[in-house]
Amino acid sequence: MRAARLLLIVLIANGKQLPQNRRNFMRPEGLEIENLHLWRGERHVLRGLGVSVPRGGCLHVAGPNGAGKTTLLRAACGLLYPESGRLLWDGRDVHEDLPAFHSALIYIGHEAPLKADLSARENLHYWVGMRRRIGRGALEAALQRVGASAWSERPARTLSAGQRRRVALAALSLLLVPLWLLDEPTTNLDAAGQRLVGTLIEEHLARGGLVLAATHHELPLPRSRVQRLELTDG
Amino acid sequence: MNWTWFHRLGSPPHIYRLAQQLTPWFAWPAAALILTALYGGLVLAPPDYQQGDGFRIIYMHAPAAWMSLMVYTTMAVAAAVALIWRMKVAHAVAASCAPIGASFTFAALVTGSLWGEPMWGTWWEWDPRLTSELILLFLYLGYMGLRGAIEDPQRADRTSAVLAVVGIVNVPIIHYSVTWWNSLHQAPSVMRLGKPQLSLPMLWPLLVMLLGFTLYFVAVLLVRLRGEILLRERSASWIREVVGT
Amino acid sequence: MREFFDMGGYAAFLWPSYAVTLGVAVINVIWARRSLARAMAAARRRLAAGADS
Amino acid sequence: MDEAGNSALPSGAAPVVGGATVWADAASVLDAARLVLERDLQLAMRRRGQLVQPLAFFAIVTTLFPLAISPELARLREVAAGVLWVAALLASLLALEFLFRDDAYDGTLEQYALSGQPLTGLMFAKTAAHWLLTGVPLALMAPLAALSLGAPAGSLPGIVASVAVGTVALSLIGSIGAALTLGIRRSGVLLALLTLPLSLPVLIFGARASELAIRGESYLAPLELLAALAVLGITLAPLACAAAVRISLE
Repeated sequence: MRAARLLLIVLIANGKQLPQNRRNFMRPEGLEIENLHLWRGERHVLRGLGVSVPRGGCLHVAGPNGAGKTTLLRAACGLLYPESGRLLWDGRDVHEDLPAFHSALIYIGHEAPLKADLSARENLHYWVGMRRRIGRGALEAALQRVGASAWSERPARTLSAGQRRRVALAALSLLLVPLWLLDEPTTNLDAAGQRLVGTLIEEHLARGGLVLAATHHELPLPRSRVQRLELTDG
Repeated sequence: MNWTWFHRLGSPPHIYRLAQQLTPWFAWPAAALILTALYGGLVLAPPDYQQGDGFRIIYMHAPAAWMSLMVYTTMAVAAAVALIWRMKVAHAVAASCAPIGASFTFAALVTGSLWGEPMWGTWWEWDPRLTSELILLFLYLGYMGLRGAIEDPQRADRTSAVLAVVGIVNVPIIHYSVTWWNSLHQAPSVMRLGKPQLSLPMLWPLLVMLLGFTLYFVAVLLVRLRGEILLRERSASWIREVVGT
Repeated sequence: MREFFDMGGYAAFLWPSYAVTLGVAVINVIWARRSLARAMAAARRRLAAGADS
Repeated sequence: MDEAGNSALPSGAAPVVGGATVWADAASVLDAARLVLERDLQLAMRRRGQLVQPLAFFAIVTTLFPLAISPELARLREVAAGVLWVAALLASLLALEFLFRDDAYDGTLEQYALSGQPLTGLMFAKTAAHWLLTGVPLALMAPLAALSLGAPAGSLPGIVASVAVGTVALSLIGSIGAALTLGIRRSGVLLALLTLPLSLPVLIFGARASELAIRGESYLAPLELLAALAVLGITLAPLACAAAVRISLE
């Protein structure tokens, strides 16, 4: 199916080869959202949204509940296919090669994707291992960094919401992919945990990574580092 | 290569107007052909030497069975196109097909059973074609059930499209396996349903009837399609134009 | 005429099968028109509710 | 919270440059698929109750038939193959509801779809796990049920083989149905309505193979047809399954 779609794209691209290529040259590196329209059922959630996040940039998606923050994040990681508009990663439409785009990003929803019956360590092992062969030492270091050493053997079902968040942070620190998409990264975390989120993000930006964070709280970062996008309801 | 025809094919307003204009061009010929075939089949065609006048059920059973398969194929092809090119109009076509196909599959089962009673002496025989038809009805019902169970219209479109494509891959396998199964268990004395030796005066009404029903299907599809396009359309300006408020 | 309707003794099977198939054909026309009318009504409602862009 | 003692990045971490980060130790599809399989097996071991349910169901259904028909083994033997297969079909259907439910609920499925690994391969691994957890136990239980229905001991290898191969196809077909009904509340009946018609060829060939085995004849032909269905399923079903999963995440 994807092959057929690609074939069509290739055919069309051949028809108008020059503009396509030239556009690629002129794109800056990073993530760019162009004129994005999205409906959820009958609701027109995102209306012609356009934003560009360069390398080393952090976008804070703010707005009240139901304004479409999560929808925007899910569209930005290519899960939702926009009705119109484009999503560009380093100048290329991500829907042309989704696997490549996906291997450049990590998305953490407002619930950490943990199996209730597995321990924190096992969860981390399976989650990170799908993408990276990771040694036991690195795993332990990451768990220790998020303060999870003491309870890393406990089944995720017994962990508090904040502890589950911390496991997600450990995965984040292990999967150093360029693009982080974080839904409510600071929710349920104590003060130290929130500072940890800030530190992780700052390190990531310093490496040249990109962060899209959707939250109606403030991000634990200096304001100067953050680009703010305010979504409004309705 | 010029792709404008392809884009126009995917443009809902264009298709809507086209459907509106084309409907009578299919509907009236369909009516004329079906009436002609009815006269030919019921009056002009001679009785079959074996089945007497009973064979005339074929003029209803065969078109119904033909519709059941043709509509399913149309639905699956439209679904595949819709999935590959994300074409809304193709989703609308697939959605329009299901109720038409399901009702004719039902008709094919009833007429098959009505034919079976005088020929076999029983209302239901596990004849391979009737059995396949029954499974086809279940496939239609599953498709409509799935579509009805999903609230989000886009997801309903795309999920049911996957099912339609999976179904069409399975239809030949199901038919083959049912035929194979039937050949193992069949009592040799039972007469197989269908295909009496048709002479020309018997054959032409059947062919005309099949053509008539095909045109009829297109006409009904076009009417349904307009409704399905309207449901999927976001642009208020041309909806206003069409609905005329 | 009576002979025609008797259909060589097959009337009880033949006419119902014609009735069912042609009935399905007619019902499909009605259903199709009704579904189109419903879609139009829904579209009008959406327009009246101030559907956007 | 030790926030300072961490300066060392995990070894092997690539600096973020270029469009897609490629680690020296990036996991291959096979690594990922193996982990999916391992995770599902490990989870099943933590929830043994759920594992036993389809098997108990299979045992009960096959017990019902002698009670409903007659205790005469000669009469039961005639319907044994059919009873076994209908029971196996329903038992494997019963286990399908759980195939993706938890993964969809806790966000694991989303992570699979975003892992950058081909989702088709991961879905294949999941289906393989499902087969190992239901198909294989069913195949191992089938001889007991067959004996209780009057099948001769000589027929058991044929029955085990046909159930083992047939359940591969059933798991694959079922995975499509389970993926299609993701996100639908009370999907049980719908899942059956979608899956059973598609499973019909498996039922026909499987029951035929078992019947021939019980009669002591060669069951190779239907077994080969079953294997053909399984192979076809292996090539096509994960594709459909992955497509359906992606759509369910939209």
